[in-house]
Amino acid sequence: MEEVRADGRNGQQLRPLVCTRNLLHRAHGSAQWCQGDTIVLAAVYGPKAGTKKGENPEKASIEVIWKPKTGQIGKTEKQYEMILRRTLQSICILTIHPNTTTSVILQVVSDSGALLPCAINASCAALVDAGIPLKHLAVSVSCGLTQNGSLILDPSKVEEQELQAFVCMAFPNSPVTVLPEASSSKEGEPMEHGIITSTSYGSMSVNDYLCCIEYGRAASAKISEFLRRSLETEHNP
Amino acid sequence: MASPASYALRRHQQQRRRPLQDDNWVRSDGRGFHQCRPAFLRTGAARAASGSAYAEFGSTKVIVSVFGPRESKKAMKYSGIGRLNCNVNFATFSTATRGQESDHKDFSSMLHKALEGAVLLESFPKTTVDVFALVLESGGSDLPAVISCASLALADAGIMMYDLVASASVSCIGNSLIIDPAAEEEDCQDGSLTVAFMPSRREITQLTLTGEWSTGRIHEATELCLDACSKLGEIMRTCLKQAVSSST
Amino acid sequence: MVGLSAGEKNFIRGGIEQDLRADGRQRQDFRPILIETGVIPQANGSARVRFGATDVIASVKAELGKPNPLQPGRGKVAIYVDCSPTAAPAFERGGGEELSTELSAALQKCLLGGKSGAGAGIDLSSLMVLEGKVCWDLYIDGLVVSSDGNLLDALAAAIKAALTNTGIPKVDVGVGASPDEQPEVNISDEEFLQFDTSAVPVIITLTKVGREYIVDATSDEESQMSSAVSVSVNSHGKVCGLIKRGGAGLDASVILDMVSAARHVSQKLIPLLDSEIDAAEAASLAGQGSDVDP
Amino acid sequence: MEYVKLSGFRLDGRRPTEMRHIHAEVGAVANADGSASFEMGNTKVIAAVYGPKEVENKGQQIGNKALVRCEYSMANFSTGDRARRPKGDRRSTELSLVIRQTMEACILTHLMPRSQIDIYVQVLQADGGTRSACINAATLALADAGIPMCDLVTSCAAGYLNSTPLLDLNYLEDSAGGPDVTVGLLSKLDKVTLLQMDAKLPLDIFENVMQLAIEGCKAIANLIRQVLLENTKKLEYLRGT
Amino acid sequence: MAAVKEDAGGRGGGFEGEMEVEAYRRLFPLPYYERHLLESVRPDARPLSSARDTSIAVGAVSSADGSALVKTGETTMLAAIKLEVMSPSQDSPDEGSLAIDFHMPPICSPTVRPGRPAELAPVLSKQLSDVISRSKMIHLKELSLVSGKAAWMAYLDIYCLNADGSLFDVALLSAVAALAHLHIPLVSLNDEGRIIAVSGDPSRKTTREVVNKDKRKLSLNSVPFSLTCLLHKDYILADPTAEEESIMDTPVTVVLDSLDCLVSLYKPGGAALALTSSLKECVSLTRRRVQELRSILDEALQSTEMDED
Repeated sequence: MEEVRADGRNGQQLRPLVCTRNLLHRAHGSAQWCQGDTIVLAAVYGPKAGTKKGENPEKASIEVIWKPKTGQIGKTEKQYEMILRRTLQSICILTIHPNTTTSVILQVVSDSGALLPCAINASCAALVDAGIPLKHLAVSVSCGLTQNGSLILDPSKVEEQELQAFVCMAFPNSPVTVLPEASSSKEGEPMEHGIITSTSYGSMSVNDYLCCIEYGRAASAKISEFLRRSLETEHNP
Repeated sequence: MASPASYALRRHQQQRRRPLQDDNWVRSDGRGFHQCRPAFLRTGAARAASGSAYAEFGSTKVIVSVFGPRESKKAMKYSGIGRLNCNVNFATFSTATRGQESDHKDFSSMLHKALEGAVLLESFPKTTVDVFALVLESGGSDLPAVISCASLALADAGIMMYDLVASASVSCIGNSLIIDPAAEEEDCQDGSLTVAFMPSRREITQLTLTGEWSTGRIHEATELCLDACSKLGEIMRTCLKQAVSSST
Repeated sequence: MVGLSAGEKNFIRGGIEQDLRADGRQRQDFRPILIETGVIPQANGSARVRFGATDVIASVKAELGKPNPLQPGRGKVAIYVDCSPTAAPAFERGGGEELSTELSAALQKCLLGGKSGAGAGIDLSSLMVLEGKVCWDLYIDGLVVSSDGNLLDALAAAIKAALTNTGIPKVDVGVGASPDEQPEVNISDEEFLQFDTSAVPVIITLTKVGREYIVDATSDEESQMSSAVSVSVNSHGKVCGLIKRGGAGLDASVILDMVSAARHVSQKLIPLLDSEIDAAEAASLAGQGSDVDP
Repeated sequence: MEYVKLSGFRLDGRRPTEMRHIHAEVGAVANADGSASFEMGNTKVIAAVYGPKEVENKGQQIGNKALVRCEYSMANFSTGDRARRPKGDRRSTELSLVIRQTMEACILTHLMPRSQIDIYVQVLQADGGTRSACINAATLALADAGIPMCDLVTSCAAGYLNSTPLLDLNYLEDSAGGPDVTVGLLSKLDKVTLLQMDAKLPLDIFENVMQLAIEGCKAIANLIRQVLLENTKKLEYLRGT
Repeated sequence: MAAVKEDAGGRGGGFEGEMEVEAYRRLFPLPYYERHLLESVRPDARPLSSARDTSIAVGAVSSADGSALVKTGETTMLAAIKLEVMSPSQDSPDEGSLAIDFHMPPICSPTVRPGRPAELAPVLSKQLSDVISRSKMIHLKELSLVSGKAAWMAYLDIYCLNADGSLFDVALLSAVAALAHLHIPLVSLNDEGRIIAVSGDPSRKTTREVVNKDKRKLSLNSVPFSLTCLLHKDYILADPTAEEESIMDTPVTVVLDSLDCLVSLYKPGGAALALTSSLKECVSLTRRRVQELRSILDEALQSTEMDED
């Protein structure tokens, strides 16, 4: 399985991660997430009073606005907005600020693969930066199945085009908890193994998919460790 | 997604104008000049709505949903009587050529005018009843089909009306008046007359006419339409009765 | 819309019943009609028509285009109406859109005849330059500057006047071009073809208030209507289009009655409009002349 | 291209500091509270004023002064090439804003708290200088509506082509791409309320051009005053006093 | 069904117990559902793991080249394909093109109003075109007419006529059925290089050569079918209705093709986390559903073919 990829990584290696927070001064929280050459900037405004018509006023509402690097908003961007909104809704504690709206604005700075995972990570960091109450963090990673059947993590844009199938997933962070192990697990699977979000394209066998999830889970532990460290350091400058 | 420029096939030999001197030409579907296409009506086509109806007149197929009475849009000012909001859309595949469906912008306001005289707007003050129509297949006489179907949907939704509204149109081709024209007949018509009619009250709620007509011809065509509307009204009534008897 | 008190409403209804309307007119009287032609020099033809406080402008622009392949021998005409917010604050920010489409559709129905082109007020075959290749596209734009009821009739009159005022440049088609190529055309700067507008119908809207119907209703009167019927009549007394404009249902006999009333009114209105248009044309020609003089 | 001929005349036969023929009239729209039409050569605009009246959208109400709103629209036939223009494109939004700000500066808004004044300008024909024409028409319409103002604001444009400052550019001169200075002036107070220029111009020349535009504004102010005076006299006569 | 309701509503006691079932359902939707789930039944009397009845009618729109009307429970979708001719792109001179659009007209749901398109429509549109293109169900080469000159541009429009949950599943099924029903007209090339239709009448000799004699139907390989499940606590509800979707908000959509390959697994967020065990459960539910849908589709296609013969 071990093969060297175009950029010198092996199958389970991620691209270098950089997370910077609090870049924007007008926003209530902001973060920039770089994963290799993919850079996404997220800004959080709110919670502002009131929800849109049709939303449940007993809960906080989250609104996501996706700004592509160039051009107009199309169907892809709308889909990203929807996935992000639902993902963020699931990690926020919506009952704390009922009848408010929190806006998350994402600006794609550069796209070289794994755009959606990058955006999920960036917006999660920005939510922390804005002090929005969260149940847990969400860490996201992508995994691809190459034509010759091997799995690669965090494919770059060039690799993405060659893939047979492609999975993008988000997990809760690995908890550092004082509670006994049992409370957060279910049927022998710890809570952080649960998938918040998964999208996949291209045909593959179910087993391949489950392997992707395994790979992703392992990588997400690393990313969540990275995210935690970067959040801690910047909180005590 | 930039779709490349494409063109539609020309399917049927475009039916050019028929010899008009000859009054004995036969309609393409073999009907008599004063014979309507068979109508198929059914209520409750879309359960998500307060009321709905589906209508099929030959190859013309429309579906209408009625929502409300419900809260008016915020921008609307206070109104002591209810509002009737009509909207007609065409499916992209409804017409012979894709992209032709947009030349029916005024259908929404025509539908509104045909219905507003029949609906008791004062029975739902401050609120809006939305009537949304989608033409699935445009096979001629679309507007009359939409109007008749919409009034059926309103009845299905339990909106108070003075009477059902049945609608029919007549095309004038050469010297002949033909009722309930199909699409290709509409394409070569010299004039047309569309009537929306409340059969029990015997009142016309909407009447439009294009082309050059003498008063006598108008009279003749109107009679033809009214007759067709009365018959259609009967069919609509039976359809409603059936819906009620089958549900209980 | 102006809010009317119960007393005012009564006054308007009562006046109409007694054949003496609020402004002193009888039921079948028009307001004074003012016509000015050539108001938009950049257009091929234009006119401004005032019915009392109702004020509309129509302009005609002609552009060379390609005929519809299904009707190779004819030019194309498009009618658009725009409601300026100057006429009513309700028209701002696209608020007049609905009314605009309604008026445009009504004018198209009344002026352009049936789908086959029979009974059209504008002779489309006269717009043809070279069959199947080149034709004139007429863009008729209406603009409502001030609105005090009866917009449709005023717009139709303005379009008739603007068409009379229209000069279409004479076109020479270059010969010898192969059949598939678009031929070269030469548009003359000096020679213009005048339009024959004798067939262009007028529109008469009969507004039903109470049991009576009136012509040329003001917006106050329109607010009291139960329904209205717009009839387009040409100089031969033939009906070229009819639209019932909303409101309550009417008996078929009432509508036919209104049609004959409209035809009756048209016998007075058409000559009146024609003479007003001729006078306006003469005045605009004289105006042009005086500009050159000094 | 030669915009000023050797003989010193411009393309349309005017001298460099000559304005186009101006015609102004009060009362172009019968139903409005105040209205006016203003023509500068081939440029022709109508303005209508509605108000002061109750604020329609309560959220916009201002407690201590009047809310002034403005919408600029162009007729389909206003330019040489016929185009169906969408409502609220960038250019008309910008112009609406410029006109609104200019008029707001001269209306005594503090006299009419919690009320709203709508100004609508409609361009019938555009041949350069629509911005100025709209402001002039709006001023007349406001005066006709009897809205209290500190002064009449008038506007005029000037440009600089072929090393000559030119007053009141027409469309041809405007589209030459040279500098175009639009000035809005409160003539009695001698205060500039609007100044727009979109090109590079040496400072000393700019002053000359601006001065020219100001002179133009003053001339228009005189004319507008005359029109208003005549209109008032007419009204007085009609009242029979 | 009525008995179940009585039972569920009646056992609460106190304030809730005295309420009418319908009022209880509206005021406390979640407890109402949870009580049903305890009994392993849903308010519409379905067991948790079964989907609603599905019917397919192909050829519903005569003005289109291929069409299908699909109903699953109350959710109704109408898909139709119109073929137009285009010149293929430089990069792929012998490939046609398929453009998929999903519409939610205002008639389908009280939440959609004219002028304001539904939020969901573009998202589903994207999802459908992704799934259909990635599943390689269609060979775009089959849509070619004259290499480098002309190819079919297939416009597949799917209209939602009534939205009552599991929109993606029904939309995909209707798209697949419409593609299976697609009849490609006989065409030939005329002198001007344009494609023209050839009348199907064999008695009339055509002077021109028919370009696509043996390409009248698309050969569909690996047809994708999908099932949406809701995750709620430990329960998995297959084929949810709109009401269920609004109360329990964690959908998982599994798309499997006829070769049992996973084409897409789509879980956009949601309150519940999906554990591997529940994913496996969803996949096996989908497998069962795929068998059902395949036979329903085959039946529908066969019956129309018999009609046409």
